[in-house]
Amino acid sequence: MKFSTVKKYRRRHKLLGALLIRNPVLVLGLDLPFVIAAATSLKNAAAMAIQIFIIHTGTMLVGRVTCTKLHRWQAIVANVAAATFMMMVAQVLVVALFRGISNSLGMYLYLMAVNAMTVFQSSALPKNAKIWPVFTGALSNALGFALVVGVVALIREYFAFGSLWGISLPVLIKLPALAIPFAGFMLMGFLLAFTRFLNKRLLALSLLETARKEARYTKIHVDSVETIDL
Amino acid sequence: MAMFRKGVLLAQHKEPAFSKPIVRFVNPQTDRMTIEREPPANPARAGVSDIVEIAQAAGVTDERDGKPLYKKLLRARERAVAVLVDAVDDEPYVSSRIAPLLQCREEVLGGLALCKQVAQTTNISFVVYQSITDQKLGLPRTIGGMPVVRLRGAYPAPAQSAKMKMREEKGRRLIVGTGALIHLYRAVWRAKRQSTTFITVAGSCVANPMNLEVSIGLSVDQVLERCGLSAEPTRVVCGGSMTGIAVLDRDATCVTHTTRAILAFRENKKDALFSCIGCGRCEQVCPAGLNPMYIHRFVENSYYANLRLFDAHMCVECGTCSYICPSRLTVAASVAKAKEYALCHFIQPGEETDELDG
Amino acid sequence: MLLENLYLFFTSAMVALAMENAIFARSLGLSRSVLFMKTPGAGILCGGILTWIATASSVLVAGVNYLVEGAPYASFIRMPGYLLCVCLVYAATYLYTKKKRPALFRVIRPYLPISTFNTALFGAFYISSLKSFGFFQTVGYALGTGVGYTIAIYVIYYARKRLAISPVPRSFRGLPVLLVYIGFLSLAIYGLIGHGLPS
Amino acid sequence: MSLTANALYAPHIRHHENTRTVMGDVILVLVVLYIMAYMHYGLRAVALGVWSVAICVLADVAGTLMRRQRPHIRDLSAVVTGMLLPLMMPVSIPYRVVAVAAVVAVAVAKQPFGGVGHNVFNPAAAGFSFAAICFGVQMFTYPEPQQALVGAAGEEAVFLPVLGALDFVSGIAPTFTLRLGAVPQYELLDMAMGNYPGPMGATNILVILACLLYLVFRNTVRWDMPVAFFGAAFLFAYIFPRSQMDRLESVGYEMMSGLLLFAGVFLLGDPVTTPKRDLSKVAFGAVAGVVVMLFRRFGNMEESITFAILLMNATTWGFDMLGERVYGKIRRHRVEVFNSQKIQKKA
Repeated sequence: MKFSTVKKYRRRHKLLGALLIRNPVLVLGLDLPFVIAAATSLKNAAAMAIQIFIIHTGTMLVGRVTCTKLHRWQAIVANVAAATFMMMVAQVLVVALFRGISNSLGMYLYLMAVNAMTVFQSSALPKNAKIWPVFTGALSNALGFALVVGVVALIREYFAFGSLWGISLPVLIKLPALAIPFAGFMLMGFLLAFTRFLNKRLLALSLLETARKEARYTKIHVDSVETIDL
Repeated sequence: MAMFRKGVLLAQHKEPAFSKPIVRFVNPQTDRMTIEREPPANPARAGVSDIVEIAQAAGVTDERDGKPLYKKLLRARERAVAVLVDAVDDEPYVSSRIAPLLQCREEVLGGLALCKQVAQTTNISFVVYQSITDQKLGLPRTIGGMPVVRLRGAYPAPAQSAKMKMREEKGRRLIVGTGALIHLYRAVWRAKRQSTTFITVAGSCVANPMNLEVSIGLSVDQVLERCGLSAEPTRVVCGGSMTGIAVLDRDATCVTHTTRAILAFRENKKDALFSCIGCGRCEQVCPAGLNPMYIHRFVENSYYANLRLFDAHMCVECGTCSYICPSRLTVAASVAKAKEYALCHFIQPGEETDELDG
Repeated sequence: MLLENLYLFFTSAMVALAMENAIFARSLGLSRSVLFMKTPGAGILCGGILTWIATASSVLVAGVNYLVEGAPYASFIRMPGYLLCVCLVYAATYLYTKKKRPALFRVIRPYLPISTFNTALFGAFYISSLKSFGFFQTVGYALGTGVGYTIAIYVIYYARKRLAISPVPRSFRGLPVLLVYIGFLSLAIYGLIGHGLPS
Repeated sequence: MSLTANALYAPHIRHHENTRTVMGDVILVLVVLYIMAYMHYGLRAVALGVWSVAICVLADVAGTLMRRQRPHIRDLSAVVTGMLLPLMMPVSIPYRVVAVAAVVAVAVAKQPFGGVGHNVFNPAAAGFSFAAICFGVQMFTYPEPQQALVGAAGEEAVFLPVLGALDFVSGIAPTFTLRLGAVPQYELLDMAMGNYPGPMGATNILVILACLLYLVFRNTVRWDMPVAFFGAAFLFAYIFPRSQMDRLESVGYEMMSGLLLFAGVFLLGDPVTTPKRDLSKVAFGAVAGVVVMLFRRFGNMEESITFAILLMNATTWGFDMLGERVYGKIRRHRVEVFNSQKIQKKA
């Protein structure tokens, strides 16, 4: 398959790319612990989403500064320090917003400061990185994380406790085990597989429409594109 | 008691072909061919050089390994300590060496006497496979005063132990098949050029299975017509039932010196093509102590990195793993592929020790 | 007294190693770079660095826990304190190896950040503070966490080798099926722990 | 491999046993266990079995189609999983629990790893473990089998209804008593005969032993793994008795209580998730026996043997590779022996 079409497709669906194709959790496999162990209810998910927005964007901006001034290993320390500061700021906000979140999230509330996505993306910035792409990239990464956490938390809270955002709903069968990390592992496995499947389908569809647009593709090509495999 | 045994005892469907008399099915022109060189005055005490030249002129070929017999005789004249008559028919349905040994005994003995003159040794023995359960005529203890060594055990234990015998004193023993002996005898006594070979025609859809002496060059179709087909076979095999080669074009495939059998089977394709259930029986039966299941998986996923551990070059290509596989997988083919890979990547030449030489 | 402390040390180390394994019980310190180690040696190196940093900094962390205990806004002060200890050990290791042991430095340099700023490390400190461990228990728990992390990486490496020879469906190849595999291991360990969610 | 390729390769004759006969042996003995369960608990046991088999087969076919392959129901592996699951549970189990266990067993433990023959973890053990964590109460309250036996003695039997509300006398299972450190109140002979509250199919000790013998003679289960497993468990129970009782008595209770015998025969007898070599089998069985008893001793669940088996399944690959190294040494040694052998010895 032609890579230019893939790039075209990704350029066209920028948001989709941020959420699915370059999703930090589903594709890059970053920040798995929080999704697997901590995302057991929608409130936790919301808290972690707010935290990641503040921590990640703030630290990325700090890292944009530190990567020019300091060595790599000093920059990491500085970024983690900044992330910790952001974490404390975010913690004030989150604890004010959600009652009893520090009990339900436990140590994951604090461990957000050293989540792999923030630490390594902020310290791996190139020296000549523009400020605006860094900011938007950080936002889209945080958005992707928030999406995954939200989906996982939705599934787990509904099927494990039969409630959504604390409001109990009628549920066919309760599976309390879903709130335990091992179920989180399996759930993430299936979610990753589903995402890959979805990416494949989306890319195939977009290739199909580009193929239909371009006149030099014959009918055979279109058919072959329909059954594309990545 | 299959649970305590290693290896597998095959059901030898040698009857009825084994005990039937051998039928000649020859092409008259080639059968009449003789050698120009006039026979020696007294064949009983013909000179060594005479015998070798006659064998060369008559084009006698050993059906075990397609080598011309005179070369073997020359090597034997220099450095041979023993003569071994190979009548090991361990594969099911095949009795094309043991039947001539038992039925045209004096011809075999005559040929053996000639070999004895060449090799100048008295250490002579016949090797047969004892675990033939369904034969009607029994195997004698001695033939012409010479001992008959019986190989027992599961398939292909005979091949194994025969290898044991043959490996020590590499090349210093003369191993000939019964067919070659018979043709040598005919060449020396009747000045006949070798134009025939002994084969077994059997299988689940052969009307009347029998041992034939057929002319070399006849097509597989003709031979099968001679014996009659009770049903249309799904696979026709040229060679042994375990190690033979499936024939695609029956007209184009001809009987050669080394053809041991022509088998025609009809199998139902229903119980085929499950995926491996990992029962591990192939490892219980492998005579070389290999691990065919994992080799098969590595080869199927083309993941050759770990094959070094599995010693695939030690495979003796007996096909037992495929035979026993309850999922009807082609394990042996994968192991053979792995063996090729191992031989050209892992093993220095000369390191492999499993080659059987005559 | 000493025997008692040793007993505490080893019990907490074993608990952290087996029953509350960082990766299998709490999924801490899990990331793609850890799951997809090139060689077992790299995995052991990564885990070894983590073990060293955890053990060394836990000595300081025990002091931090002791000071912070009962202070106002304890939860606020903890994380910076831990970060301080870990950064000290990190910088010390980095500079020492760079000056004195260049060969070792070249080997450990790529893995040093991954193993240092790792949720497994900080998680171990947090758990020791939540359970209000003493000095020996804290050090033992950190050591056990490091060793358990190393073992987990090793196990995951061989799980990948095992999964490489089975026809995993295309969508599941690589990370997804590996996560399901770890999920079953974690299920087995959970059966040993019984009911008790990781905090 | 396609059929034509299959028709080309040697050998050209095949053994008469195929996958269906191998699985058929297991299914046969499981049917026997279902008959025993029917005699103890009535028709509900059979209904549970049918239900679980149906769910398993459906999930298997669905998963195979999702993997874009032709489903082979004829290889019967899903049927075996489906028949194993209810036998490990009490007869009073709700149908939805069985359904959850079956779906987890096939859709999570079997299909993502590549389907039949490639699953790393035992599907039945995985499904049971998941259900045991989710529904601890329903999974571990066992009804008294006496109701059925009274019926056999002449008075009318009080079976559990196939559908509808369940009200039953829940007995105290020996596993529970042993975990409390007390001595079960059942006679060892009664337990051997199988009338004590427990899992549906796992209580008929003598029948399960007969099944084991049959499977061993049919060479479906290799004999050395169960021997090593039960030997290790026996020794462990003999050396460290859990409660104040005679050592041999403790051995009897440990071996007969709960799922130990059943799992040793059917879950460890599953060839896919256990090592292949005899040596590896022995080592694996011994380690598994010790691990199972350790889980019983220190685990907090009432029946933690399936978790131990899951943990052991993860080590199968390691055991196989170690066995391969050992056998590699044996192979090379044997080749040397071949090279240095004298014909006089053989002939």
